[in-house]
Amino acid sequence: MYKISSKNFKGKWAFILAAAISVSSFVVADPRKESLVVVTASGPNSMDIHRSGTNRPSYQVAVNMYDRLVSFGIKGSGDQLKYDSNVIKPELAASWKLVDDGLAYEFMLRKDATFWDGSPVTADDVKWSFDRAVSLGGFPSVQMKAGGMTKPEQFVVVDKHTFKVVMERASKLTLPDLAVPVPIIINSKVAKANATDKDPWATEYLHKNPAGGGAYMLENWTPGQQLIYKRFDNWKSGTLPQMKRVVVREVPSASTRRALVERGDADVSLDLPNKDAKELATKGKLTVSGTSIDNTIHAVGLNVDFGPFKNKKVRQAIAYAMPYQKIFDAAAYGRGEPMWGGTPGDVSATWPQPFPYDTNIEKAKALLIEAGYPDGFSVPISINLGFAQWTEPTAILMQESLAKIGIKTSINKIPGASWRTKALVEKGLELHLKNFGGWLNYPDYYFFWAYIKGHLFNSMNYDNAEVKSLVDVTLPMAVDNAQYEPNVKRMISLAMDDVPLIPLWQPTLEVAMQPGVSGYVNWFHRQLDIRSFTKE
Amino acid sequence: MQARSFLDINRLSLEFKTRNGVVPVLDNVSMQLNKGEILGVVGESGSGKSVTAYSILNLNGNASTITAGSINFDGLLLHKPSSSLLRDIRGREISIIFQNPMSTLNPIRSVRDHLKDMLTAHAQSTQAGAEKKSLALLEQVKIRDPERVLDAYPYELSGGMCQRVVIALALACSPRLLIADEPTTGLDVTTQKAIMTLIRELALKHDVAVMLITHDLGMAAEYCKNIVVMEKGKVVEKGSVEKLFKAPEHAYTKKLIAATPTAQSELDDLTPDPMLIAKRLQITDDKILEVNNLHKLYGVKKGFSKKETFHAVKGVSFSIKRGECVGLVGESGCGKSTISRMVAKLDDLSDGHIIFDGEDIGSIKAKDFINSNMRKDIQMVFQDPSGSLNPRHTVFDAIVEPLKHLEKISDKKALHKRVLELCQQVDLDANLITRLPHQLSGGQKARVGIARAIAVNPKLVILDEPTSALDVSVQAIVLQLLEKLRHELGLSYLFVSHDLNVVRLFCQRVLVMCNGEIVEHGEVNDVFNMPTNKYTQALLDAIPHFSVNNL
Amino acid sequence: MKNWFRHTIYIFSENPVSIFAVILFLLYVTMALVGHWLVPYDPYLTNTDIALQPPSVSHWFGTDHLGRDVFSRVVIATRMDLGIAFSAVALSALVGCTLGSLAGYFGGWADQIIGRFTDIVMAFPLFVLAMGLVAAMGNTVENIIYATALINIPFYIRVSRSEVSVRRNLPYVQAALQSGNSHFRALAMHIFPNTLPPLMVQLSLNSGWAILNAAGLSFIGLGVKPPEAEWGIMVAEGANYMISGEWWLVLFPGLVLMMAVFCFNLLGDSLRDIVDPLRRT
Amino acid sequence: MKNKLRLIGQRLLLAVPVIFGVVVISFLLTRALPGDPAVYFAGDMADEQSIQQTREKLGLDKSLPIQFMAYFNRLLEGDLGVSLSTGQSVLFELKSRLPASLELTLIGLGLALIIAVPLGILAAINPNSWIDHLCRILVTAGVSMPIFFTGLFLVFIFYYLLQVAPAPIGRLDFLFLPPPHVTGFYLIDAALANDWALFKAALHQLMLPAITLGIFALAPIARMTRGAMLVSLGSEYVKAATANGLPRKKVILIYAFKNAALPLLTTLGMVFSFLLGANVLVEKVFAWPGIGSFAIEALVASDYAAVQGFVLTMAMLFIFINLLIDMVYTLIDPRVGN
Repeated sequence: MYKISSKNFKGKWAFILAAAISVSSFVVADPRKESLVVVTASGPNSMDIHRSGTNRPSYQVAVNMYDRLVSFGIKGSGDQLKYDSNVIKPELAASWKLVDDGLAYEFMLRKDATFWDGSPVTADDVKWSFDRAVSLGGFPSVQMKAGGMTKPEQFVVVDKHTFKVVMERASKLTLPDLAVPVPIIINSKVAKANATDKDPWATEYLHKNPAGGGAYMLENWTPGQQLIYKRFDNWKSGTLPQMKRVVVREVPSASTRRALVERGDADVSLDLPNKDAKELATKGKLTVSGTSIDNTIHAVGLNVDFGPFKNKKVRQAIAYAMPYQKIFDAAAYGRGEPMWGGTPGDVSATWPQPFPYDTNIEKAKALLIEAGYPDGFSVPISINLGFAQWTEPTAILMQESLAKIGIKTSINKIPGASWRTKALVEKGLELHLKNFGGWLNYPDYYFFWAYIKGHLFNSMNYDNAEVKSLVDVTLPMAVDNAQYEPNVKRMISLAMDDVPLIPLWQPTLEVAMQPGVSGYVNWFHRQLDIRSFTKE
Repeated sequence: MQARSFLDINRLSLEFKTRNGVVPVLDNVSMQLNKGEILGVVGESGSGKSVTAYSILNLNGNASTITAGSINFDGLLLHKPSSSLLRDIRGREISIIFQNPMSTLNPIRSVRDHLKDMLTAHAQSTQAGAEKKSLALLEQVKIRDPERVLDAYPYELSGGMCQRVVIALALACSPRLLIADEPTTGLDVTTQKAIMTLIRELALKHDVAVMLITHDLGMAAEYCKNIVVMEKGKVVEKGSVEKLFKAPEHAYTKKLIAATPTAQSELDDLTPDPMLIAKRLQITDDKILEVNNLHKLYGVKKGFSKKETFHAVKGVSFSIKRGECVGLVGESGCGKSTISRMVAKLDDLSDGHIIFDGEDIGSIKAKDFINSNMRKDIQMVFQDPSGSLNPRHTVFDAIVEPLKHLEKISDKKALHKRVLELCQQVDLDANLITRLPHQLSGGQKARVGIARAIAVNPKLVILDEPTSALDVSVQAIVLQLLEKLRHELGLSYLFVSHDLNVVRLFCQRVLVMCNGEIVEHGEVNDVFNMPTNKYTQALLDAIPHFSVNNL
Repeated sequence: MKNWFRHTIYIFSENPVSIFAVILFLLYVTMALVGHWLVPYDPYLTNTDIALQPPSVSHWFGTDHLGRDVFSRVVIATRMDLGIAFSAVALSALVGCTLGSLAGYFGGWADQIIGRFTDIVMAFPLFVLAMGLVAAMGNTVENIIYATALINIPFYIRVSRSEVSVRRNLPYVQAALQSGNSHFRALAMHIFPNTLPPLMVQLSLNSGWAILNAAGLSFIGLGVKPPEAEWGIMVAEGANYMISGEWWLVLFPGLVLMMAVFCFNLLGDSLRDIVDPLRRT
Repeated sequence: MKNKLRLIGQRLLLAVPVIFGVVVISFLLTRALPGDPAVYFAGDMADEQSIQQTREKLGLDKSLPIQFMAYFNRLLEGDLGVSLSTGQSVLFELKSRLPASLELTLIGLGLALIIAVPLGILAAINPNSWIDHLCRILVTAGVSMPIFFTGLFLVFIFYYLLQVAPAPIGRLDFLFLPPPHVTGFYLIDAALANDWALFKAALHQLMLPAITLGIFALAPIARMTRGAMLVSLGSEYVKAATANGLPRKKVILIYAFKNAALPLLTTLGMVFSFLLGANVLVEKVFAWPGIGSFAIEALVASDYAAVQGFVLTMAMLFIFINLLIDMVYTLIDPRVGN
């Protein structure tokens, strides 16, 4: 007999009744020890990461239901587990090697690996899947391109269990890019059987029906409500996970998510606001995992197309006028890494790192006068409503502080949906709060997306020829290349001096778990990987 | 000890709690009614006659309190009844017929349901037996096809038919006392007569005592043996009809008797001291109004595309001479109001001509007539004096309107002077001009309406039942006032009324209408004394016929 | 006038709840007018050192996540909320009554068009329509007012249309017409003023509704811009703090908001009792 | 009866221009929403070229009238499009979500009726008594709270503090799977499947949101009942029925209330659509997978097809409800249609 929380009296009742009449809808059939209830803010809208319009929470499907060739390692201990960007470990590929003068990777697939339907995983499946990723366009193709993979000719089937990725030029990003959620390996036989002339890549079918060989299979999916995983017992690409069944329930309200985990109704609560994380950690009843997210900062973007912001001194003045500590206390509740108060001139080759600015109103005023704006100017602060939790208090505190140096601001709340259009596509927001994280943990990768004119996440329209050429050169360069560190340091120094982007802090990913539940890993993609969970 | 009457109301006093404080409504009211008798309780509005009747069945509501006196009904004390007593008495021992038969019946319950409710409530029949008994009851009240009526809903029945059903209900449990509270108000004269005859007949047949409450002295005189006259919550006089009419003692009774128009009375007889009217007006042959072949069709929308038309006025022709007063009589729905509205140019005609003062105004649209310089020549006095006054406008505002818009007087002083002049003409106290309509009595409101109509010196005034909402004593004065104004100002009247007696004494000529057509017309005396049309005869026949001489 | 006054007094004396509502209403109006000068703290001044403090002698309603004084913010929000409610209601009453009166008086095709317009707007889920409008036009105070006004217009059209159409054939209107009033004048001077009482009821009830509507928009995230204080947004934001124990953030603005709406609803009810002749005993 | 049928047919025809109007306005409204669906659809990290491709694929590069014609044509074929945010066809979403909203709204309305009608009758029988005042204060207080506040408050008290209510996580607890789909109403489907544990679980989840809605609906129903009862109690026929000695219960229930039910019925239609609107917020609070929460997300995400589908559904529902009420009305009131 297994235990049902005594608080959960309706559950108990339901159980007794259900036991009496034994009905199919009652699902406590497996011991709670082997099943996990996870609550999250929003859930997947598709089972297919390659499909256009697929949302971020859907990436967990790619992670849990599909295998990649390789994966990142895991570091840390206890409850503070984090992926290790420096370690690439085998997943579906048992081993790999650089061939063709370092211009190709050859992967040896596991010979015993099968898909859920029992068919063996072959190099053909891998090729079909990778071809799909680069052919469909949109997000998967863009992500593949980051690793230098752009066309099907680069993917070569050597034999049934050997697969080769040919690179056009050697890049340190190619192998890590195969460990991100996008290059999943799909059961191509099933997919092709459901493809049509109009839809050769079976997007309609795979949208609702995952066909993979990952550690978990789909038991039930009610879009917008819940996703239930069940374990694929024949999984060979890693240690068989402990959890046989995982329910991922969407609970949009943060306070309900907190209540559910506090009350013991849920095992894991994801997307915890910093405040709750801080309080739950203090209370000590629950396990709280809160590690910082790699290559990510919450920052203030200054659009250099906006008159006053063309002037570097104005940007620096604003950087000096930011009430960093207050913001960190009120918006982040002290959770995360401060990104201010760095020592001037002391630049390392890591990212993110504290910028050499501090709250200094006098200096800010002086800089503003120097820049020719003694009386300040007016500018709206745009914030993303989807992230109001941190953007709103930050904006209000900023507004108050900027008023002290004569800059009058109004706060413009932009709904999450139009944020992308306005901030990233149109790039028309003068002063805005933004958050960007690069999946591949290299400073140059971050700079590539955020500091190069025209690139998606450069919502500041920052344009610096030197940064551009530095990024171009450094991006494919191996980390142990002698030029690598000086180049990175140089681009960071430029960013610090020009400050189109004022970093505030490096955020954390907060998760609360019942005592006894462990194995949450903070992944760069920030989505749930249920394979590593254990429960006592 | 004197033998108790069947119903003995003894020194009853009653008061109402209102928002203006406690108001005494009945003061020391006593009356007696014996078995088989029909007692008339007569009085004008506010005399407390209905309240007296309702207090017998404790129907005055929670706001009322009996402060003194007693009601004894065949040994039962009804002034402080227990709820069980009331349940036994109401409907079974004592029944009541209310004024307005249409609203007395529940609009969404069939006649069958009504009767069944009544019969089963008093255990007069089983569910099954109710049907047969109901049919018998309907036959008793002389409903010709009881089967059809049994299944009918109130809206499907005429007013008279409804009242018969109400009577059937009242008599369903063979009560011993029947209270008839203005049972014929709102009914046409011909129906009035039938209903009253029925009540009398059934009362005699079943040995039921009847208390007839009415404002119409004539009716009371015709159907009752004894009459109680009430005024302002007091009984001022009571006695047999004969005694009351031959030798009224109280001044109020006298006034009431005088003011009730009869087939013989003249306008001057209506009030003890009639207005001095210099009858200098000569009626000439010059026609101020000539109506030729007037038609009015109303489109009644039924369904999507289908439109049914209702022919309200079917080719009516008549004329009014300068200085003349022409009466237009008929029962409700005969089209007389439609004619008055068309003549007053408040409504468009469908076909025909209206020649006013030599000009055909029929072709002018009603909405354009506002701008015509003839607007001021035709004015109308409306039926309901309360409804015709804007509740937010003072007396002054009301009278000044036509002066401002039609006479285009803008000088404040001149306006004020003219309003005061008009007040004087209609005998309205000048102090009242700042009052709002609800602060005025019915007679005062009627005067305001008249003053407004004559303010612009019209040539023709249409009087649309100007006195039907007034008590008889007020009616008398208003009629005299109108007559005086006709002579003084040389007005011509089209007098629309359903009251034949009034028309007779007020008009020179009369038009009798039925179903949209004029069925008879001529000098009042000719028409009333020697009616040639069957309908006119029936109409005249139905007026309560009583005169002191006949007693 | 005196009689009306007496009637009003009577209604109120019969109805102690109404007296309470009137007093409350006056209190709110006072708060909206002079609240800005009475508050103990600058309602916009942040102080993260004292963030999220429970109610105390110095901060009666506690402090919010930025250390701002909740009491001061609740008080100054009155002007914003009543402002939104009154402007929205006034706007919809103006447009709605004009259209409704015209439709009710003249009938015909104007009535048809206005009637269809009303039907269409009413067929929308009104709150979602308001949401859509604010989302489309941007969440400024003006747009919240416009959106709230628009969804209320059909109600005014309906009320004034039916009130006017029952009155247009009343004798006093006919009398006004034969006294030389034009149709517009008769409508404006004779009919319209008499339709005001039922409209006042609608006005009062709608004011409460407008506040709730603004609060609902705030809850979705479409409310007024920060750092402006508005009850709805305070409740909506405070709601996130309920589970974590900072109850004062939601309770006080919630209570003040509720009492305001409560007050308008009760007033509307009392007004209905005053103007509705059916209820006059 | 023939007349009544014709009346209903007429109503249906009148609904056509209204629905067309709703289609046009919702189309225009969604086009006015901020945000570019092409950007959304093109996905993360899409460049301008792929956004433009998506735009063309979605037909968003065409002029508004052409877009409308295309939309309208698809609508006539029953194709409501695909929701951006959930990735499912709008028709599928509405089909699976509408029963959730209806079940909640109907139960809420039912609760409100059970409480408010007797309250209104009591208040009308004793006008201006303490019962009347109490009833007035209670129901007015209910409608004066922002509905999300009521919901959150109830959750806080009954779930978090007292722990008697289930967590606000939608229609079923984690432990259950939905019953086999028949009507989409979990209570009915569970009963049909003879699965009473599930029935109970679904009922448990329903209680708090339904009460929240019910509290909101108390006021209009109670006030309308009171008002209509006052009118009918003051009517001549009730006075006559009393004078005729009919039992008080019969007078109040059959003579007064049945007549008062007619205006009440009309109000009920208003209240129902009002509740369907208020549902939007309640669903958000209780994570209820109905069409309301769907609409909010769609609106915030500028999800054209979803918003249009939602608005259209609601309008049809509104018209249907009114039609239904008209039909009931004609059944109760013999006067209508003759």
